[in-house]
Amino acid sequence: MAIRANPKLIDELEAYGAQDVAKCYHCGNCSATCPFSGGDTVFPRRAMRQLQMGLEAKLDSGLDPWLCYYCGECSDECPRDAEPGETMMSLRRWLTARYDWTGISRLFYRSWKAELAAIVLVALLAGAGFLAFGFSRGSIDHYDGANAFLPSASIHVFDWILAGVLVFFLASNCARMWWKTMGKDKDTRFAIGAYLTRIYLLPLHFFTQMRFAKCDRKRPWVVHLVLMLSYVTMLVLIMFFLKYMASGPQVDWRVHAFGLAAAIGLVVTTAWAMRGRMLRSETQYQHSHESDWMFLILLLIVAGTGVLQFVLHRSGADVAANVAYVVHLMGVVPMLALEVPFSKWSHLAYRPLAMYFADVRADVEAAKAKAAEPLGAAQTA
Amino acid sequence: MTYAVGGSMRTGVYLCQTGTGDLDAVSVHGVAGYAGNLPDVEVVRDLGVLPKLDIAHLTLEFRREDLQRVVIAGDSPGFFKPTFTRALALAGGDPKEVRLASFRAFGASRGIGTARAKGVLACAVLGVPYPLAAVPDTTPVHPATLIVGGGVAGIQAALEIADADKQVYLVERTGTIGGHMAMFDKTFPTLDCAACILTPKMVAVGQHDFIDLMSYAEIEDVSGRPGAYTVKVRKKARRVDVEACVACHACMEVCPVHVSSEFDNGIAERNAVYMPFPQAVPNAYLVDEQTCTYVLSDGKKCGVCAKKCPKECIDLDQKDEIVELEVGNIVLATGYDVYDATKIERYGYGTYPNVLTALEFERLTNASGPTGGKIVCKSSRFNKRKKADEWVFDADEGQAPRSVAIIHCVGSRDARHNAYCSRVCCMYSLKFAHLVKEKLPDADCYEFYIDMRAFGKGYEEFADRIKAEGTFCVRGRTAKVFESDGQMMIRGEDMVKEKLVEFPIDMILLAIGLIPSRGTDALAQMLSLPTDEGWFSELDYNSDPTDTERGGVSVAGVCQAPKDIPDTVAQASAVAAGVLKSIAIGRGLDSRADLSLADIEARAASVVEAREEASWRSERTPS
Amino acid sequence: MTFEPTIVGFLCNWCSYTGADLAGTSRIQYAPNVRVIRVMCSARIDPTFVLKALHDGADGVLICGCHPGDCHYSEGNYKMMRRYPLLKKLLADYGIEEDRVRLEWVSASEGQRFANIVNDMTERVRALGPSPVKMALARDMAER
Amino acid sequence: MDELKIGVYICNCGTNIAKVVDCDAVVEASSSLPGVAVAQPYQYMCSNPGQEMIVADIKEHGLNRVVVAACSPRMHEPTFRKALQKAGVNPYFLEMANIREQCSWVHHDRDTATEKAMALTRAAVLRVARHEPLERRSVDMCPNTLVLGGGISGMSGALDLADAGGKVYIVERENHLGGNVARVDLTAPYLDSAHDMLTERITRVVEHPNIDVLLESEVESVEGFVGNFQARIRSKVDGDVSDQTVDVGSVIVATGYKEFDAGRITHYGYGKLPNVITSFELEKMLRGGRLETKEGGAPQYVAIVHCVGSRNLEFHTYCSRVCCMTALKYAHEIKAAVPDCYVSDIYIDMHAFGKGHEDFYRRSSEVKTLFLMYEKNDYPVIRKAGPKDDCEMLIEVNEKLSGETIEIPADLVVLMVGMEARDDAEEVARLVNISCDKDRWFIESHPKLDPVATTTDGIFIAGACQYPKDIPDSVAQARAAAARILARIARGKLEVDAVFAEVDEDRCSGCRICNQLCPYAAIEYDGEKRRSHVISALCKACGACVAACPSSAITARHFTDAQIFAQIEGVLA
Repeated sequence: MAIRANPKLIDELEAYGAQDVAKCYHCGNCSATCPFSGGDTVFPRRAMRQLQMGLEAKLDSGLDPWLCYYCGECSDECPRDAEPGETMMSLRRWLTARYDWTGISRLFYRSWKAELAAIVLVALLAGAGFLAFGFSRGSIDHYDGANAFLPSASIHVFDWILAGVLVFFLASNCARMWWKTMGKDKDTRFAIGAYLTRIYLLPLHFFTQMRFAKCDRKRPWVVHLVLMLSYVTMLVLIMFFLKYMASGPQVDWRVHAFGLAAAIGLVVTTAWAMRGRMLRSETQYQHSHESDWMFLILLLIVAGTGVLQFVLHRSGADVAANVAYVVHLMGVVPMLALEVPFSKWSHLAYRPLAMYFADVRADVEAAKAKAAEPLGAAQTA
Repeated sequence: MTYAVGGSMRTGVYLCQTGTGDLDAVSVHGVAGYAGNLPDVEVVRDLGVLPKLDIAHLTLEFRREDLQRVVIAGDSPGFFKPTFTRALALAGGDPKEVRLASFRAFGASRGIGTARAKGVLACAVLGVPYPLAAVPDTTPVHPATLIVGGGVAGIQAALEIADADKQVYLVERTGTIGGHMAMFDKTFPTLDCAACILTPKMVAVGQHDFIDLMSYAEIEDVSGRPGAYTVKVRKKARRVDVEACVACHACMEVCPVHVSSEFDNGIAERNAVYMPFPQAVPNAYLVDEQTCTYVLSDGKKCGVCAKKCPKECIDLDQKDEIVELEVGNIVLATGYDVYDATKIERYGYGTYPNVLTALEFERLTNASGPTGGKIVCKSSRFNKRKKADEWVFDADEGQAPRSVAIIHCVGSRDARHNAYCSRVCCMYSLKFAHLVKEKLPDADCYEFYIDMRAFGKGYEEFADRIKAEGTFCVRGRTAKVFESDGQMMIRGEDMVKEKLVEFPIDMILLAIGLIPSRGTDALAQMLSLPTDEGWFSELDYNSDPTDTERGGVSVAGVCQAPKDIPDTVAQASAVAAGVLKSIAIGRGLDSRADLSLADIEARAASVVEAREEASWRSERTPS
Repeated sequence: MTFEPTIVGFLCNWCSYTGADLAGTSRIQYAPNVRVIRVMCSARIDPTFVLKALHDGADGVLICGCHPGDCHYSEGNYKMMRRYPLLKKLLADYGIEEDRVRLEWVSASEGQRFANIVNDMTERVRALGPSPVKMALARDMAER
Repeated sequence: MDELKIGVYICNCGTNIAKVVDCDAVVEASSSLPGVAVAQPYQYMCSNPGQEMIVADIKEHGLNRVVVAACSPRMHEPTFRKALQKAGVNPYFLEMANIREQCSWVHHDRDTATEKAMALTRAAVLRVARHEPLERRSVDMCPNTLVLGGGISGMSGALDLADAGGKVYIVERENHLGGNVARVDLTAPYLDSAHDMLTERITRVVEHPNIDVLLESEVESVEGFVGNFQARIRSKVDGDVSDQTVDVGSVIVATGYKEFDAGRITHYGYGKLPNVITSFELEKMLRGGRLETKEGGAPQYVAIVHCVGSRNLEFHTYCSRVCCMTALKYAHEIKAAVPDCYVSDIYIDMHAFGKGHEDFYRRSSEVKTLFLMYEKNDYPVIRKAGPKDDCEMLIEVNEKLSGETIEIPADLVVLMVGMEARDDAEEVARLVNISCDKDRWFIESHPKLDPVATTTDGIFIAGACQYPKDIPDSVAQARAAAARILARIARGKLEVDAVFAEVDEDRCSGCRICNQLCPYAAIEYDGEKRRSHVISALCKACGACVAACPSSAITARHFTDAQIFAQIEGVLA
């Protein structure tokens, strides 16, 4: 059955950053350069081709874009400057929008103004909320203690509520992702067993990003890994050990050791990435979608204010510390409520999932092929 | 076609640039200003680079201004024409009255840019084709002709002209004529041996009464004007008397120096005193001053060859001499060099011994090559002189490759190397595949290609035949050559099978692209000729593919753009037409660059007058 | 050891001889039994050439010219065409088998065709065995 | 006549001959033949040293006959004749044995091939013994030229010749000059105006004092021989017929091509589906500024199909060379005319090989042309779209670069029709005595050595009548033909072959059979003497008369009975 091509899709993808895909004339350099492609996975050219021809269904159910970490080698080798790396990046954005049932991420990716507006709005609301909450029951002069302005206990509760919201959206989108990429596949059925045997891959990919390590270029992997680990560490600290962090006066190094390390990790890597994007120092930094900037700036603000409020608090300037804290939260809230489920950050969930799915699929299809073999032999005989 | 006879046409001039090429060559602003003062021009708009044109808006404007003729002016205005044609048609005008003023087409390059552009625009506004107006005056022509380059193009042009009993000076940089074609084994698609086709022509040149063959010589300087050029030629010291030498090899046998042979593209060695190849014309030895011990030591060492020569025709102290030639026409046939494969690391040329360039393989497979045409892999051997191991071709020791891969478009069709297509590689790659299959029937042969450009007479059929012979044509130019435990591996994508292929390979041939030969720029400077992508620019892409901006200077063969042998030969003969024509009437055209804007305006005007007198002509021209 | 016939081929210069050359440039392999003699046009081929060839020991004679209508001399091949049946009749009277003498049209672009014709003819003549003329002459020799 | 001294030279041709034929054995065998004084092998006889060797031997051993066993005489006979001449021996004392094209290249069994080579060489030796010295005659070269076809090639050739002072007659069947280019608006890859280029050419041609343009005219016949042709031209200018005969020294055939009839490919539905059009129809639309479907709206989807009638088994195996670039041109033009239109380009291989072509290809990708690759002979299929589709038609392609079977929407389908030899190609070929290949393109005398000349001296071919070509290549070829003619005009005289027939009047019975036979009316009957005689200048040496003469009074110089008998003995001995 012939698949209907949609010449218009390529225009739609432009908004997501795929500016040069039309230039590709399919020499195959990119696939042959990429360490991930091999055997039947022709990568990234196949995705490029599907995009050129607008094979929406294929792209929609495909995992390829997630399997790329954007080391940039393909783009460097491309004889026509068709930017395969950036195209994969754009496809990831597009897929994120497709997975998201609310339509928010579609909106964000297509209009940075909307995204910015939403972030500012949520930030202001959060700010106002926390100020109101603080003044209603505490004093701005106290960072912690009995009448702390923002007592960690309450913030902790709030964090969990926020996390609940976040998980709800992210999980529902992940479910949609599963349905598109695995669930609705009629030709291949995936038994629970198949999923279970490979389940260990999920955390493995998540924490080690071992696949990225396979790229010939190591630096992007290191930066990405440090950033991700610091981020996760920080998340864990906030979700589980918040009270040990805020409470003073003595420093509880069991947590703060991690806290500081993570903070430094975040600030340094974010700064590095921003510098890179400003100077276009590396291939993967050549093209920056607005959402990339939004992500970095927000991250920098959050990390920065996080450190700041800690320093101020420890140096006894509680008022300033509280102000910094409020600003910090004004960053945290939109970050967790908007960025993580609907924008760039969602990839921390999609990518490991995709790799996990890909491996499950590989297993099942391999098994299928094996099963088919004797039959095939019989036919030829 | 209909022209405005008498009555004026309300004309609009729209300046649109595509932004390709050199934007600073023409001051668009200046041209716009000039356009305003041209007759009948009512509207002048500078729409800038790659404007987003709105047809509806244009239509309205055409209506409002009631324009009957629209002139699009720019570097390549044709790219916007359909938009304007549609708009003018919608506005109820005559779509034929959309005219182009193409700055690029008529050579508005740096320096003369703006003035030229104005002239082109003036003609377009008057509805006069620029070449019809911009006809330079004629000047007396000296009957002798200089041809630079002794490849097949130079040889063909020389013979065409000399066969009309007109004096030709053929200047060749190397020790023999024949150029690259002489190195080839077979020629596609007929597979007749290059030597069989070329050697008779070379012999004819060598014997011709009207051809003064100056081999091992270079152009030093060109002065004078079209029709009367004075050319300084440096006759490099050959150090062997061409007339006396009988090519007896005696000198070569005693020469202690061994260097890699240019003619064999480095896969074989020659001595410091050598003959490029057995059928060389002139069939005489020469001494390579770069490597000759005697020359390098200022006569202190060696010099045995001179003593050994039975005819005593070697003079190792011979000095270069400068000769001056008076010529009327100059034909450039300087040909090409090949792209430097080491610039593309991923193919491992220079790293892996059995990655060869096309020219190296031509010599390897050639009956007169180092292995007598036997296709073998390089084998390692200890070089006593260099005291080091080296990889060499050895007909006896060398293993026959079990598999050969040919990689297309090496250095061509690539933004990082040469953006252009080198035109000949697809076909010679197919030829290689045939030669491999013919000599090693059991060897696997792969072609990694992007587009199989088999466009000439009998080429498509040739391509089919090669596929039928069992060569695997893999759609997808490969990306990587590497080594895994001692075995060379190739990795590429087979798009039709939709899979990555990675397999061991014994020999890899790089279908290397063509680049302008060394010294092309210098020559262009000397003659103040424009070039594009390094190749000499022809006067008019379509209607004048062999003449140039400079009167009396024409281009033949690959130095104008990559070409295969049939096209080169045809073009070389075409050049002769221009030359013979000018000699026949004793006058030739001056340089177009010498025409002032005023001249062009005047000539364009007179063309219009002539046309109005003779409007009967219109029915003879297409409508 | 199988009998290897010797066949004399008369080829016109413009089509058939060029066609035979094309077979060469295209490296099309065929039986080595035909010895080609070039004439300007098939019209030049005098029946006596054929008789002479048979008399001198040819086991077969192949005549090739341009396809009807393609003749470089506009109609030379038609002349051969008209001459041929008479020649065949004469040969038949001499008791020379049908397949020993053959007229074919081969154009300048038909290298493959030429090769096929040569192979086919060689096969047939081989099947026929040595030419009766040759045998007869041999016998005469023996008797004397 | 002093005693025979034959020199026999066996060429190895590198290994071309030596690898199959035991050249030394051939030398051995031939050295014992009657009259052979020298027999030698050599690497490349055609090379300078090879020829020098012959010259030296002639001087040294006083050779008076030479046999060269090497490649086909069609390749090097002139070369070696020159060598003999150089050594002061009549060039017709040469005979070549074709042991490459007709031996080493077509056999691989060394023994039989060697045996055959020996036989052929022997035949040559016996033949050359009976050669006679012949003198080439030189005839006047008429400076006028006849050009068949008033297209870009014809006009370009004509202008060079006319500028040089020669008279040129351009015979054009249509009522205007310009040929197929006149149907084109812009030229790839720079989108320059074809119209302006043509106007320039036409104006110069029409205004040229040395050019006679004969519109609505056809050449009825071309008599005579190189340097001295008489062409009868019939003009039918609006109804009234007028004949004239012109004397010309050379003829340039530049009759061009005709477009492939798209109707022949049934499954493209040309002629049935209203919005399937040919490239030339699109060209018209674009020129008129009206790019519309038959329904009158601007198309949203346009599909361009390459290689229509080219590169397939069914119609033409060859590539039409210009269609790819023209298709890219259309992609640009359509985008410019209808900016929000989606163009897909369905191709096999993108032949963007010329100057500026690849860059043009890149640009058309940049304007988002969707390129789809299909396999040769696996045609895309065009069908009417369903009611709920947003397009007129759907094209099904087995797309190679994705491995998928794709359906492309299209409101307008443009068929890139290939080039085809004109219907009257064979007629024209017969008119001027040249030959056509399997596709009815005119055959050049050699694709590399001599791409403009033909097998008939004085007749040249230029442009797309030889094989599909773009404008620059056509112009180059036309000027190349002009060059060849100019060289001859400059010389004023030219040599014609010494090979022709002669009547021995003593033996001629005056039966006049030969008179009717000669296709060139070269044999005249002398009523008084009641004898026939040959006008050597008109004789093209076919030998028809020789074979037909009942009293064998006619001899074909260089193809005498004696010589051919000798050859027969040679191959059979």
